Amino acid sequence: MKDVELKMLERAKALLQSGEVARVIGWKKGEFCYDPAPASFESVEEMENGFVYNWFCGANLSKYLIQMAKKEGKTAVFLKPCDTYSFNQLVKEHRINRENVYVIAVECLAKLDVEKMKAKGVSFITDVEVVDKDVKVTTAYGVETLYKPDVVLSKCAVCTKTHQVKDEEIILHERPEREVNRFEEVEKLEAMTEDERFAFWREQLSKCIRCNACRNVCPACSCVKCVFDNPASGIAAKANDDKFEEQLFHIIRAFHVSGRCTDCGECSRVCPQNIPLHLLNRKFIKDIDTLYGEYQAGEESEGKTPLTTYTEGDTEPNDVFNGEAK
Amino acid sequence: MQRIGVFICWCGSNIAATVDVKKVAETIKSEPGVVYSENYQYMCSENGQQLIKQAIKEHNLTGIVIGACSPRMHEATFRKAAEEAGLNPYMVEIANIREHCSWIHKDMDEATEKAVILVRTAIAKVKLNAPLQAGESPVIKRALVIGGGIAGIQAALDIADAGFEVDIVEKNATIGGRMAQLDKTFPTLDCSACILTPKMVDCAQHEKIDILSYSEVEDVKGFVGNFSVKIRRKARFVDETKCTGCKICMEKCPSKKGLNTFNMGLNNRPAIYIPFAQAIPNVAVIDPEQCIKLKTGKCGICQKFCGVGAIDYEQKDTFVERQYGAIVVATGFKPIELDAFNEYGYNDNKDVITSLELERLMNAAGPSNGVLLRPSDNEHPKVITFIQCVGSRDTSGCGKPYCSKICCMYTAKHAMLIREKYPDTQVNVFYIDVRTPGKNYDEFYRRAVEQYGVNYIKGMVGKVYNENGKLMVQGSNLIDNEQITIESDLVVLAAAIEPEPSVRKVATLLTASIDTNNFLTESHAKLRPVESPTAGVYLAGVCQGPKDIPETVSQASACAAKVIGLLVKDKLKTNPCVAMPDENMCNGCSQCANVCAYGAITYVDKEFRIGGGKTEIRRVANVNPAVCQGCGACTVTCPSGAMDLKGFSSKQIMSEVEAICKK
Amino acid sequence: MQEVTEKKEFTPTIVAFCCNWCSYAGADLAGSSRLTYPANVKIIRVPCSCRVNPMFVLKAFQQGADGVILCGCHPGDCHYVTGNYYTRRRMALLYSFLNYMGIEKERTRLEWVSAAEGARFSAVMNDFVKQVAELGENKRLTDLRVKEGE
Amino acid sequence: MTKEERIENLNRLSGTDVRKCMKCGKCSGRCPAFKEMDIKPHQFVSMLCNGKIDELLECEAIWNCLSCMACVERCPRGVAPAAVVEAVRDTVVRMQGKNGIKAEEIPPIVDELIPQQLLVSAYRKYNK
Repeated sequence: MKDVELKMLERAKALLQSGEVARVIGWKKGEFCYDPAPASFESVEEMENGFVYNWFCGANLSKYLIQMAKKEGKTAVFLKPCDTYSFNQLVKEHRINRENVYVIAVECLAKLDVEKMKAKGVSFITDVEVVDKDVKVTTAYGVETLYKPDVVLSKCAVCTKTHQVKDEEIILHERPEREVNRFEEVEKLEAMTEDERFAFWREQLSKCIRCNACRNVCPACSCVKCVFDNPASGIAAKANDDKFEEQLFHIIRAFHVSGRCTDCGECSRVCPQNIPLHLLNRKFIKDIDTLYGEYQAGEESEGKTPLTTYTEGDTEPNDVFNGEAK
Repeated sequence: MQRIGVFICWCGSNIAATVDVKKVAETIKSEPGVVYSENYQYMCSENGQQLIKQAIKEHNLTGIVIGACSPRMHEATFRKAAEEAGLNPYMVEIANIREHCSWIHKDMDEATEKAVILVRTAIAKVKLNAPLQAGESPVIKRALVIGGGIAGIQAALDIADAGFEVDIVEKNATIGGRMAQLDKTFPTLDCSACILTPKMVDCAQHEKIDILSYSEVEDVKGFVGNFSVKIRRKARFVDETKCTGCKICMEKCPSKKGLNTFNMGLNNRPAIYIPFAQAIPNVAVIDPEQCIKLKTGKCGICQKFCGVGAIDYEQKDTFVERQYGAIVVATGFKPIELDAFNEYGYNDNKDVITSLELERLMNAAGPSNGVLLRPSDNEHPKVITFIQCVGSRDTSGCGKPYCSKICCMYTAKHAMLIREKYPDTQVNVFYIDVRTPGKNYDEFYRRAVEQYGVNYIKGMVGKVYNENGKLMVQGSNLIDNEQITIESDLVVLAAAIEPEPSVRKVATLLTASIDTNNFLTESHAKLRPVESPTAGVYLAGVCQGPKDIPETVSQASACAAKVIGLLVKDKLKTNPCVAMPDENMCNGCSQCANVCAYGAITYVDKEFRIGGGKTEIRRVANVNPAVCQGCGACTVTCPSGAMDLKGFSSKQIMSEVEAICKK
Repeated sequence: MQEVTEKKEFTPTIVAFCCNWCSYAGADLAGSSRLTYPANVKIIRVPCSCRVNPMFVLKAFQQGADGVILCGCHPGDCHYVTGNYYTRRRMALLYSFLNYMGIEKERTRLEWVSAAEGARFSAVMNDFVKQVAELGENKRLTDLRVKEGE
Repeated sequence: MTKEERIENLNRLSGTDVRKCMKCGKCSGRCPAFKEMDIKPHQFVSMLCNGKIDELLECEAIWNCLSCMACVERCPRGVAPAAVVEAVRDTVVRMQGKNGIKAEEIPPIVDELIPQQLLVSAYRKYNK
């Protein structure tokens, strides 16, 4: 990982120095190795002082480009495979002007979830090294080894995504190909009874503190003004309005991003209450796949989404439950 | 402060028998915002309307609710009454307490309770109504007709006769279209040219008609009443204003091996040509693919011989931009390609021809001067076999799923004409069904059988093959349950017809919808059959669906009537209940334009203040109120809720929901 | 009114969204043909079924509706050419999703009713009311979150 | 098996929708075995459609059909008359009761690459 970071740093500095780009969007060192944050770097000095790319850089940088790419000059950005889908989707929706962005595709061999590591009893982490499936964690107390699949971010656990867009790439280690079923959890829920599903979601959504972190991080939730902040929508709701708004919020949010959600998994990553929000979006994705043919948002940067098109023989809503769906 | 007036109608006993109207009016009086509540026997009557008008004036009402019959019945009546009393007509809401209440419930308490809720719901909505003004847009008094076949010609003549300017854009060098290629027409057997060419001449001489031949529509902007169209005038290499149509160039041109497309490629024509004798305009055109001068730079013979100096090898495509109030699409059809039907041997045997080729072979101005000779050896064919439904009614993927409609009749015509002219010829027709709905059509077909002795065989051909120079047509005779092989000299295929392929581009430019077979979609299959869903665009002829000449002409005249009806207006009133985006919230994501069936939504870059004295440029949606039909599809697809529908706003509908659910 | 409902057996509140051109006219025809259906069905007129935002459906449930039914022109007959095709996709996904969250699937429905199908409109409403009445009161959506102190 | 079940079975075995037939007769128009067949290809389709299966099960034509599939190739409506012939043939063979091979056993041993004709001739050869 260090080698990748050095290569990235070197390229970013060169791009800034030559004036090809005015700024670079990347990750900035935090207080610890496990809390890097998205940041914009405008000079070589800033890069040298703060840039980092390590096993904890899970954040999707695409959404920041909506604002950054409007600025004077070109903006360079480091995008992991999953981030490129969000990027394409935003280009499709005219939120990012592709010409203003220089995309550097960077390798990703899955990112780690510090919460999961802490849950394994590891604390005071100072450094992390990954060799194959072993995560060697250096802590204040010594070195411990964790099994990588146990501690990767949920979104990485089922990721098979590849770079959809790039102007250049920095890939030093190939990611082994694999087959996973990202709908496994959704299928599990579908197999439950109505009552069990209700109990599941009631438990999960009861945890919501309406912090809006999911909305703020979501690249699809990038409205200039959110419908929940719009008094004319009839559903405007202040945070912590303790009535019905929470469910309404999550259902409507999931509907609004349906057909546009790239399944980047950021919502679940940032949720402070660990609500598996991605399972909401994934249900829509799964239904779209089965009813209207497989569709992956963000594979293309133009065209229509499944909800803005139709065929004359589409499944009837009442038949979705009868098992008559195609 | 809102001042709502409520008027409960008895509708004689229609409502009053099951709904306690007085109780409803009384209960509603205590609703917040309601300052007047009354009931009356017949609200829609002159007196009832007077009551409403008076109340509006006396009580200074800002909105009214009428509890009465369905809004589909009298909404317009009450809106008009409100307007006459000085209240904006869109400040009126109807609570349907007849069809949706008194007529379906028997219990008085139950019906009265429901009526109260329905009136409350209407009150909740009217409180959020905003006064709306029907917009106005000017009408440019000029029409465009795309396609110069019989449909386009008829539409143009009718519109021009009413006194409006019309332009015909025709992609070929002459107008006339497919009908000009036909020999005779069913069921009367008049000569096609004899009835068509006078109309072509009328077009050319009409002071209101401008024919833009050898031209194509390149771009369309605007909307009903106000289209702006860019037209490409393809280079003819001949000055249209100078050419006299003397044809000396055709005589002298050394490059004579071009396929004569007017004669379906059955003979040749020179590189400079006039498509046929009665072409309009009667002006030559040079085929740049064939012209030696244009290909190699050497030759120039036509220029030397042209007495008026009309030849211009340097000519380039030019563009004209014109404004129109209405557009008629009449792009016509072509027979399908037969490559997928190997079994009929069309590509392998010269003597297997299509019906349109037969038209040319029979035509006096055709390649054989009207003498029916078969293409391979110019001999008189003695046995001619027709095959119907070649590619029509075909769901296997090779052909078209629809019936081409005209083939049964023209085949009967061909069979009859051949038997009349050459009585020694045996004529067979393989058919699946014979379809002859139309005045004098079945009589015509029966005449072919009974009077002219045409041999109709119920069954389909499985294979046409060549054996010792004879065409063997093998097929089934289902009535006799046998398989037969007919030795034939000429085989004629009734190829399915399909819309002229250029219609796709035209449809895209006009945002007119098109079906899976590339036929343009009409606005309503029964009641608006000549209008495209795109306002101001009308459909004539086969571009909308298979049809014969009389039907095409009727549709073209119907189009003309619609166009005239539009062009006589100076201004168009637009439906004010249209979509309207809140630019401050619009993401410019294009989701709404993706679902708009009318192409009413475009995007503009606009500058917005973002605080701190700064501004930013954002792409935002823009709805053209003259084009929007107010369906609301865009409002749901908009994630930010920036798009809303006037008259049916999200807040209005939600307030209705609330009023209904309130317990 | 409160008393009345308590005395009688449970009567569900049903919100029906009907498109102006087909289903609303179908409801009118049911009325002029005197084909009864329960009074607890209340109709909201919308220009096209595609005007119905999932938010309206949720709002109805939130406000205490026990069932929501959406009616539009038959596919291919939409007054606005393609509107109901979008409705069909949106509602298929929404209904499936609500059920995924544990909301009884019998509470949501979509029916195509033409202006000529007055009898069908009435039959559909009777059937839907019966179906929702069997389920009882709609509690799940309001209960999807555990209230404070519970 | 009742008659209805048998009809349904034939429809299922043939895998073709006989109601799509528009009675054009193109199948019989190019059938090389037409003369030998006592029931013609187009009749197979219409008779199954009309439920006249007793005649079909007794006919000789099922042994004359060459399975050349010309009728399938030609049909403008995507109906497969040869598949109906084959379905009848299969049914007759199974009814003979002396199957060297059970119908249930076929799916796992059939290789997709084996031509249909070969299977049919194998049927005939090993079942008589």
